[in-house]
Formats: sequence, structure tokens, C-alpha cells
Amino acid sequence: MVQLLFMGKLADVSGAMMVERVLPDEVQDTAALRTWLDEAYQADGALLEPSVRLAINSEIVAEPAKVRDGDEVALMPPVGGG
Amino acid sequence: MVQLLFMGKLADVSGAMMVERVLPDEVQDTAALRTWLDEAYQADGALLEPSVRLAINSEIVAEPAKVRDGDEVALMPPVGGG
Amino acid sequence: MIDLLEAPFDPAEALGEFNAQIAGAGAVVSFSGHVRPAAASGPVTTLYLQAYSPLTENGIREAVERAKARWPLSAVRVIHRIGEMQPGEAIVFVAAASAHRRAAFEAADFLMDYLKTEAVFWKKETGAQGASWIEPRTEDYKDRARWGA
Amino acid sequence: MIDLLEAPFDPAEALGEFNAQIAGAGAVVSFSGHVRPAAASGPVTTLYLQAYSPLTENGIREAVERAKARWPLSAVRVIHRIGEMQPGEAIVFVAAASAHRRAAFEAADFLMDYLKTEAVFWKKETGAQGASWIEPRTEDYKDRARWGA
Repeated sequence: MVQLLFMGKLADVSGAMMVERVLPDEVQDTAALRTWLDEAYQADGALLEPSVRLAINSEIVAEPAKVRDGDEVALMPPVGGG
Repeated sequence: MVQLLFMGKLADVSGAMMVERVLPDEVQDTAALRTWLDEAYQADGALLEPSVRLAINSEIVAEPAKVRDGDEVALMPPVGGG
Repeated sequence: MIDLLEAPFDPAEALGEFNAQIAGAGAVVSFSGHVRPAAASGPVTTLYLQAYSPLTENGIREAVERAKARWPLSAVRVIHRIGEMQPGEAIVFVAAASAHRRAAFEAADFLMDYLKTEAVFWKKETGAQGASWIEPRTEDYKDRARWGA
Repeated sequence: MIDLLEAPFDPAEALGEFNAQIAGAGAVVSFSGHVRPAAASGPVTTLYLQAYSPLTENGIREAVERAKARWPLSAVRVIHRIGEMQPGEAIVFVAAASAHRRAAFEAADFLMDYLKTEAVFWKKETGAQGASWIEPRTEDYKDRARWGA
């Protein structure tokens, strides 16, 4: 089980900001995770874009990075506050 | 009679910030005024410096400018606030 | 030094508190950003700011450290709203104090560029036309690029 | 919009009053300068600021107009102390409001450079070593030159 956080506009893709999913065996890293989620949510490539960065357990990761059971993975579209 | 205002550090030259003086006949413009005052106050050139600007009746003047009886003449060393 | 607030705050009050602790700094620059009452698409009813703690706070803290390494600052303050807010409300407050006027200006300017383009926030503007997520403009990224990596 | 004050004022209060009248401006930048407690020659006991009215006010007003012509500003405020003041007290407050962040920053920066190098004031610092008149530093003139004539 991983906890997926769809930040910002990506919540519109998944329909919820927080989702728990059991990882299929073949999803072991961020590249496979993106492909799997993009298909699962029919996101049409939105989750494959390099402008979407991933954070695992509250750290932005250099990709591809390992994804393990129990991880919290945040999918982060371009940020900006102020 | 002219009213002379020695602004900022120039009050140390004249000994007072405001001084009233009767203009000698030969002092008709700012160039003559500067020379006359610089001698009168033994200012050693301090009143001749181009960094000292003159304002007549609250307007900074391009020199040489006429000086007339009744004028208020301010001698202004380099300015700066803040 | 850094606060993410869920409730409205007053930038003037924040400046007062900041000034109370900077005895000796000659120069203080503050910036405050407020929810605009209208966007290109019409009136704005609410602005929603999402953060991702502790990533958001950690990032801002690092940016403040970069500013302190780059300019001689005696104090820095960052306040950022999160959650839902109304037009006119303050979104962000940044203050920088220094003995040097330009250091205070540049540090506040730098921190605002960081907050606009790199701080971990997502913004959603809601108006009569519905809601839309807002990303930094090209201009914001250009402003950010002035400071180098 | 422009005030020369003989009594102490609070920059935070000034910012509060300014913010109350800028509904709609997205960005507000403020600068405040405070009497430093020590100079190179030792502790400072008082700072004296001399103005020459109405030349001083007229000059500041023109600088504000130049700023408004150059940047899209919705409001500008300048407060400057005159007379005698104590370490820590605010000497100057400048605030600029705009829909655009950089316009607010640049206008406040520009006005401070004007006030430091061209505004009609003379400054005398008094400390244990006696009194000395302070003129703008080379750096101040260089900062001013960034904006052109």
C-alpha cells in the first residue's frame, strides 16, 4: 500500500487529493508508478510530464527513484505561492 | 537687504543659519555674492564650491543669476535625507 | 521567523512586531501581497492556497538561509497564508532588516521571487466562471532567474 | 501623500493606514529607515534633520510624480522626519502599491535613492566625539544613477 497525494490541479485528475493504492508487483520505481497511474486515471500524459515532480516521504526525489510499500508519494505540479 | 540662509554645514561657516545683510552695490548676481560672502566669512572657498547650490526665493537657480534687494538666498551644500 | 497561517493576518501588525526586534538595523523593507478582487476572467470570490508540510516550510527556511548567506541581514520574517481567503486579504508578508538599504531591498525581492516560483504552494482562484489553478507566469520565472541558481 | 513630521512616528502604523486605502492593489512594498545607534566614530546620541520648505516638499512631490509616470502605481506614501531624533526612531517611511510586484519594489527603491541623494535635507549626527554633518556616500550616488536622469 502507498499513500498517493495529488497536489494542486492533479486532484482533478484523480478525483481526490489523497488516495491509497496497493502497488502492482511491476511498479517498483517512480517511472513505473507514473505510467501505471497515468493509465489508471486516464490522465492522458498529465502524470508523465517532467513539470510534475515527485516527493517521497516529504522529500523531492531525483528520478527514477525506488518506490516501496508504505511510502507517501506526492505528485506535485508546478508550484508557486505569494 | 537680503536674507541669507546657510543650510546644513554652512551654518558653521557663517556662525548662524539665518543672516540679514545689506548688499554692496557691486553685488548684483550670485557669482559676486559668493565671492563677497566667502571673503566676509573667511570661508576659504567653501562658498565658491559648485557643490554648493543657491536657491533664490525657494527656487534653485542656474548660475549666475541676478540677486535683488529683498531676496531670500539659501546656500545649500550637498543634500540628502533618509 | 516563518509561519504558515490558516487565519487572516494584518501585515501592518506583522511589521510592528518585526520592528520591535530589529533594534540597530538601519533599513527595513517589507512586502505584502493581497488577494486581487478581479482576474482577467472576472471578479474573484475566493483564493485557495494549498501547502505540503513540512516540505513547504523546509523550502522557505532554506531560501531564508540563502538570503542570509548572500546579504548582511539582521532579521527576516516570512508569513504565508494557507487555506481559503477573500479578496483584499493578505496572502504573504516578507520583511528584511539590514544595516544596508540595498541589502534589505534585494533580500525581500529575492524571497518574493522564491515564494512566487519555488515555494511549495498551489493556488486556486474561484470566481463566477468557476475555479482555476494558477501557475507562475513567465515573468515570475524571469524575475527569479535574476538571482542565479 | 507626503509629510514632513517633527514628532516620532510608527512605520507599522503608517503601513496600516496606507493599506487601508489601497483596496485592489496586489502588491505593497514599504521601506523604513531608522536612526542607527552607532556610527564609525562611536555611539550616536542624536540625529538632526534640516529641511528647507517648500523646496523639500516640492522636490519630493516631483519625485513621486516621476515614479508614478514610470511605474503603474495605485498609491504612494512618503513620511520624513525633521528636527532632532534619537537612535532607533524612524527617519523615513516610503510605501508603494501596485498590481505588479516589481513595480512596487522598484518605485520604493527609486524613491529611497531620491530621498538619500537629492531630497533637500541636511543631516547632522551627534555623538560622544561631537557633531558632524553627513553627506551621501559614493554608493548612494551610484544607486541613484541606476534610474537615469
